[in-house]
Amino acid sequence: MLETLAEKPGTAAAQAMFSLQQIHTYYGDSHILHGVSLALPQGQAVGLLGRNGMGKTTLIRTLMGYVPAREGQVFADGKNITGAAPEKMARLGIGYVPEGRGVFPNLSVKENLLMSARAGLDGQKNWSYERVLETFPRLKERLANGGNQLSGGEQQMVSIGRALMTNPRLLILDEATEGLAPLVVAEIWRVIAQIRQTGISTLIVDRDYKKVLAHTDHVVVMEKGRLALQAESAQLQAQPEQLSALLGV
Amino acid sequence: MSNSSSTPLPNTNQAYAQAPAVTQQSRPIRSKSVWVGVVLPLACAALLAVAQPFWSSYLSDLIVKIMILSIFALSLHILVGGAGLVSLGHAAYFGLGAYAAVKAAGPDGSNFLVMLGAAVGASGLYALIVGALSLRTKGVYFIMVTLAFAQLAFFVVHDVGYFGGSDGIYLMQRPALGALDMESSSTQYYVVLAALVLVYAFIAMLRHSRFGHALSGIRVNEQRMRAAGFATYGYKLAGFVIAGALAGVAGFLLASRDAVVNPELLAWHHSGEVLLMLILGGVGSLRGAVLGTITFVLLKEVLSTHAIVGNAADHWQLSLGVAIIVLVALLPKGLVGINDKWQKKAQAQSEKAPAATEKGEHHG
Amino acid sequence: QDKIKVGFMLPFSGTYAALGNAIENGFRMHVTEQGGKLGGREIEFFKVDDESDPAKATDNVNRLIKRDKVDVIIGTVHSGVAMAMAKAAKESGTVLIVPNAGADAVTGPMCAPNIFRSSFSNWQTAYPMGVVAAKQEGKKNAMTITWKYAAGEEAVNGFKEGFEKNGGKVSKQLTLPFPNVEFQALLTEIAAAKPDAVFSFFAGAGAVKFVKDYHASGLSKTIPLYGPGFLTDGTLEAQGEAAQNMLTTLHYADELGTPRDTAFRTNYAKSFKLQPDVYAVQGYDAAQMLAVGLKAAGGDIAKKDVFRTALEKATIPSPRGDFTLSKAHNPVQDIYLRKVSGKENKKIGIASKALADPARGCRM
Amino acid sequence: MDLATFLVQCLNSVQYGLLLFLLASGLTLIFGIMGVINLAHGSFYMIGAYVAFSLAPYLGQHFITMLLVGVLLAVALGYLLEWAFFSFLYERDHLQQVLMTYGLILVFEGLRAILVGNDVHGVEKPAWLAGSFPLMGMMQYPWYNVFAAVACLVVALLMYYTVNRTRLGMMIRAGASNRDMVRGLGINIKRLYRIVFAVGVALAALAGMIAAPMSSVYPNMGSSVLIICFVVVVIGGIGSITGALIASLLVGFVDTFGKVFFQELSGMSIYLLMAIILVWRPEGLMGKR
Amino acid sequence: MADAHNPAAKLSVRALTRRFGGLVAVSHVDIDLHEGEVHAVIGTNGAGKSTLINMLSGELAASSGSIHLEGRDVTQMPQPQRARAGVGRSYQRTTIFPEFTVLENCRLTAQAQARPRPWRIWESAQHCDASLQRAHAALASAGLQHQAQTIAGSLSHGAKRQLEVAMCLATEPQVLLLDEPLAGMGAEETERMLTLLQQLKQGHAVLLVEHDMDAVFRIADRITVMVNGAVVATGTPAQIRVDPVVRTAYLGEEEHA
Ligand SMILES: Nc1ncnc2c1ncn2[C@@H]1O[C@H](COP(=O)(O)OP(=O)(O)OP(=O)(O)O)[C@@H](O)[C@H]1O
Ligand SMILES: Nc1ncnc2c1ncn2[C@@H]1O[C@H](COP(=O)(O)OP(=O)(O)OP(=O)(O)O)[C@@H](O)[C@H]1O
Ligand SMILES: [Mg+2]
Ligand SMILES: [Mg+2]
Repeated sequence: MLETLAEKPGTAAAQAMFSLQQIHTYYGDSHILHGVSLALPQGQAVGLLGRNGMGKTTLIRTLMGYVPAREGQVFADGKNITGAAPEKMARLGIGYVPEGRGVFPNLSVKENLLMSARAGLDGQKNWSYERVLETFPRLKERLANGGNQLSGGEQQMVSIGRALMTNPRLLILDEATEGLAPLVVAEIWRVIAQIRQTGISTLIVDRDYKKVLAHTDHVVVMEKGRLALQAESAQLQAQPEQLSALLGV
Repeated sequence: MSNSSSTPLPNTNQAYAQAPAVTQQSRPIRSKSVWVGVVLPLACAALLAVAQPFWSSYLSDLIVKIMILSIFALSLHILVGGAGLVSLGHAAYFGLGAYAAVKAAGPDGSNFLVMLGAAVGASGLYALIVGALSLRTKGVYFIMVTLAFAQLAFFVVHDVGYFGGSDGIYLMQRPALGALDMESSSTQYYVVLAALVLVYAFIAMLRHSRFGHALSGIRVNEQRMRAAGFATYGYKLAGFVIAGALAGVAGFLLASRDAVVNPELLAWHHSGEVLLMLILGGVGSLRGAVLGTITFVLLKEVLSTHAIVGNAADHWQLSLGVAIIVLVALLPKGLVGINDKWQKKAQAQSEKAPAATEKGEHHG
Repeated sequence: QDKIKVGFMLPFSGTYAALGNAIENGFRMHVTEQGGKLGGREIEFFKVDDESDPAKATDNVNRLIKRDKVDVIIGTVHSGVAMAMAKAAKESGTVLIVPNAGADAVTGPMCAPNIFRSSFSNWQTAYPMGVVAAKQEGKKNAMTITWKYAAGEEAVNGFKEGFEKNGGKVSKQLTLPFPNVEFQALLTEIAAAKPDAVFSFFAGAGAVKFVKDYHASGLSKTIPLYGPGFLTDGTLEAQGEAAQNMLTTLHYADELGTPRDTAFRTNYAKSFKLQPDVYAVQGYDAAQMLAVGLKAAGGDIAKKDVFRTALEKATIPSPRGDFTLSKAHNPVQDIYLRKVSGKENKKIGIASKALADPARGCRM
Repeated sequence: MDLATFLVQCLNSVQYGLLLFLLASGLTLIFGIMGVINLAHGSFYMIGAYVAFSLAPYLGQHFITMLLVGVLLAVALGYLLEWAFFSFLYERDHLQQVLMTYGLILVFEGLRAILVGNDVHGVEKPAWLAGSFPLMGMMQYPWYNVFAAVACLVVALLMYYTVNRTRLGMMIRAGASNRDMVRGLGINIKRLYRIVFAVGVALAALAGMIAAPMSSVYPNMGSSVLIICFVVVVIGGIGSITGALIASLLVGFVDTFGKVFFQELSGMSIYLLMAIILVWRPEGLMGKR
Repeated sequence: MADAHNPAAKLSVRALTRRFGGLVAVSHVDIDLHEGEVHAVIGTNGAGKSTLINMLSGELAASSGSIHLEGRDVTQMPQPQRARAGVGRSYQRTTIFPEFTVLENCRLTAQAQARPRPWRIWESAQHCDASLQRAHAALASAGLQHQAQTIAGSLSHGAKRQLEVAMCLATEPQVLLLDEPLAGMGAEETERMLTLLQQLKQGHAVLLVEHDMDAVFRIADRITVMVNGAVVATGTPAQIRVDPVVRTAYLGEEEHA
């Protein structure tokens, strides 16, 4: 079961939509990621768990091309695209909801959403402006507010909506439920489930590990920049002891 | 909450900055080693003092000019490097200091202290007024308000008859205090050197004090400072007035060296020039301010001297421009950045080869 | 024997750069004509770009005095800079010949035994225009317009003195801040007030724009525009149609027709591939003055008194016509009345014969 | 002042104000929206004027063609400049841009002196715009000034539409606040900004070309324009095109009437205006609070 | 609701209202914060919780209504002064000094309260014992002591959130206004923070805005629920848990009962 996720190039991993091979990432002199490999296959939901500061965000930023990997490769559809810039990665079909939202303060809600609108790689336009607003009705009342005139939760919705507007095939959610009211969180998990059903892959980082397990096919747990555990979500749901040790719950 | 993003300068409000926070511009508060912070500047000053008799009168003059401009740049550093307040009107305080000094001088026998007092008082007072009003604004708006008030001062000095109009006024007699007579160029040299040392020491002390740290805090994140209980307006205003008054000191020194003042001293491009010196040196440290001043003045001096660069001197603007562009391209942190880079390299080397610890002592 | 060191302190960059070049060319041409020697001594040149910035004037002039140790300084165009130079020259005793800057004070309160001028005083070029406007042209009611700075005010006052002494009346004096070139508002004021004549003092690009705007507004059809020659000197190519038939006064004109001037003009055009202008003449004459002094002192410029008395007694054979120096060392010269015709300022008469500046405030 | 004069002065104010907007429009893009502190803006204006002067002998009578050619040249220049001198500066302290643009000013001035010399030049107005119409007694008003004002309005409208109404404009503004996020959404911010910068340069150059026949072409002509452009952009509120337009008109009025009524101290009028407005509204007239 | 301020409360708020243009972000809110109590404010996104905290801490002016701190009217008091009078806050969006070390972040906020006055410019800040002690204590409480010398900007998101709270603690406030302190924290840190809050409530009044319902129901002594700017319910956790309005408007039909 572990092999499905971290394999040698040429095998299943290379066929995966996106995959990372033996990644080493540094911030300046500090070595953050130590040889991480991860495959994100088409149509699969992957959860990324780990305590604070273990390198989850760094892994995502490496995949997105924000931080260069000093060693290792990145593949998309079997092609080596190591060193691709973030805009390239996004164009390859990644919708990115960063930690801390990254809403544009000087753009209105409407503009925040519209600016990224784009058809997906295969030309599909499942997510339109209207559909995003239907998904987050709260935003309808705030369309003219600037990004800096929103409550924290509203910003989170904008951020997710904006990523969906790019019609991605992989949605990366880095702590997307942070600061959201329970009802909204439930709604977001519902949306995630919905997204998952439409065949969009997801990579989810969230502190609510139970929800992550419930909404993913696989789970990867990080510890100090290494993959400490990879397993099928269903299995871990049944036997959470392994997780408890790694997450400190 | 203000919108930090649409005001490109300076980056005070961190509320929306979640991108990698540690960038090249980060300036952690850290204590420099005693060597770099105290011994080196003092050694330089001592060297300058001892060497004076050997300078030609031209060199001595050039050094005096650099020292005066250094004081000027250091005073601006309190604002730019300290509190993150970029002022584009600092020449106004410099010029007002010079004018006040000349106006306070008697026709015969000008008292050093009276003139100095007038300079500090006038520029400090104007800084108080301008600061009180302009500190309501932030970022580029602050830059422009300070510019506006500087231009007001410029036009008053330029257009009001009392100040002698566009051609300026003369100082009939350079200031003196007992045996200390600024008519003598070596006295000038030592007085200016002493002033530089004092100002440098004062600002260094200020930076390390709680007041200085509070200013740094305001530079990085004023919102948080207020939430913690700092009346930031008062801190900034105090910084502004101190900076203005010290610029007045520089102005006084200039007036007593040149014995002539004119409105051009207050012109905005001089405010711009001193800011450039600061940026060139690197706004992170006091050494940067002095280093930037020296480099800027010397670059221009060298590039416009026929004896050195031949006929290229006719196009000194071009070569100076190219030099500046090259420096910007190569030195992301200004001139002090080189020093830091060397230190890091030296550190890395000494770590790799622990035997060669002796070599670690590289300083720019 | 060493070479005589001549330092040019002129604007080689910025708005007045063309003037600086013309002055240098004129000076060098005379030296070349004399076989590279003046008063039997070879000449070595030094150059400093004064940037037309009075605030840097003291430093710039000290580069020549202290660094290059020049014997003579030739400079400059900008009055404020010239004033600071005069101060430095007075203190160091270096001979200064001013080849343009017309500030009345240079040969007024600032006059000194070692300071000479080969050009004019602002008063001198404007006063005759007032006389002509009142007497010859029969104007009764005039308005003046100029930048609010010393040179402009001096010129306007000169005009007013000449105009009112001869029965005219200056009804209103308009000014606008230097170097603002938005004239429309003031032109409207002129149109509303309907004077008989307008006298204006602008130079360079400002002169071009003013003359053009004045013409475009249709005022030139009914209200003649007068000015000192700078309004149309070196700018006719740019002013084109707008300047035609304007009357100005100056100590020089294109095509004076004298053999001396013709020779000068041909030689200049040949040497520099440029048409000479009044600035070139002033540079040329600065060299002539230096030659006269040096010759009398036997090539020894240290003989200041000999140098000075020789100049005070001399008649300089200038392309503009002979001139002598007044007690205050300003040229006593004919001021021509000129009319623009095509691309030339044609002399149509003499507005004032052997006019001397009143040298108010000079004690020497 | 009688009513007729007053009205003419108002016309003068509006005309000057609109010209100012044309001058400031490029700066509104580069500085106001992209957030690059561009001291070299005045140099681009100067380059435009010199381009007009150089092209005039060949295209003088095809004025519009001349403007087009000039704008294209300026876009190319801007594109190159951004690539060579600015692309690596965005990640750095904003103050470094100040230093860089200052260096560029010096270089442009130096090159200008070498290439075209230091003389003052004039550029002829195109024949079809050379006339004028009568106004108030003996005064006339040149058609060319009207043309310049109209050109300004067109530019203002186009810019307003592009920046505030199109997706391109949204991307540009988003890029000013968070470059990384924009990239993460699949937008090539480098190319986008290169183009915006080029357009900003072209606008400045266009202003220079249009202004050339009205004023003249001379060394350092950019430096006096620079400050006033900054004043306009800042009074209006950074990033707001409407604000810049209002500010231009306001400055036009204050400058015009300042010269008429307060001659003695009219130099400080616009700075006084700026000081008052910013002390009253610290984020400019149309700035976001 | 009563109009009079509760004199027993540390911080007492009556009819507090804030408008943004046409929007009433906070509408006639009454709240009393008592020493020894953790008072949670929960509510939908955009309900006005942060706006409430902004008004209480003085960052935003109230449109109307009044705030009393220990019986004193502080409605008009500027933020810094209010902070020195004992109102401390943390931010929902991390608001730290990213360029400084973690220790320096805390030392700096502690310095605001420390006595000998700042104009004694000959004294070094880095050796200011009073503020250093507070800073170290705050770091220890927040569990950041191991990272004291790290540059704050290079902390992970969760650690930044810890620092956010530590900086508030370093000012030793009487009234703590915590805006989602648990957001972004891992399970372990959450646990530590809850323990810390338990300790802190002795001698402090704590206002806690939080979306983590498990935590809120575990630790809160009193809960206020806001929806669209208005308070819809106030009561003990037990009361709130079963309040039908709250369940539909905020909690949802999940298993919080
Ligand atoms: N810009 C940076 N410079 C230096 N170090 C950094 C930087 N950003 C993060 N780090 C360090 O890298 C490590 C991993 O950080 P990362 O943000 O990837 O953790 P995380 O797993 O996402 O944690 P969290 O759950 O708190 O978000 C941490 O130790 C952090 O201190
Ligand atoms: N500066 C502002 N201008 C206009 N509206 C604003 C401003 N700040 C906040 N708002 C609006 O006021 C409302 C309350 O915002 P607030 O931040 O207080 O919500 P909150 O309860 O903290 O929500 P969350 O739980 O999502 O953080 C929101 O609808 C928000 O859009
Ligand atoms: Mg993270
Ligand atoms: Mg909130």
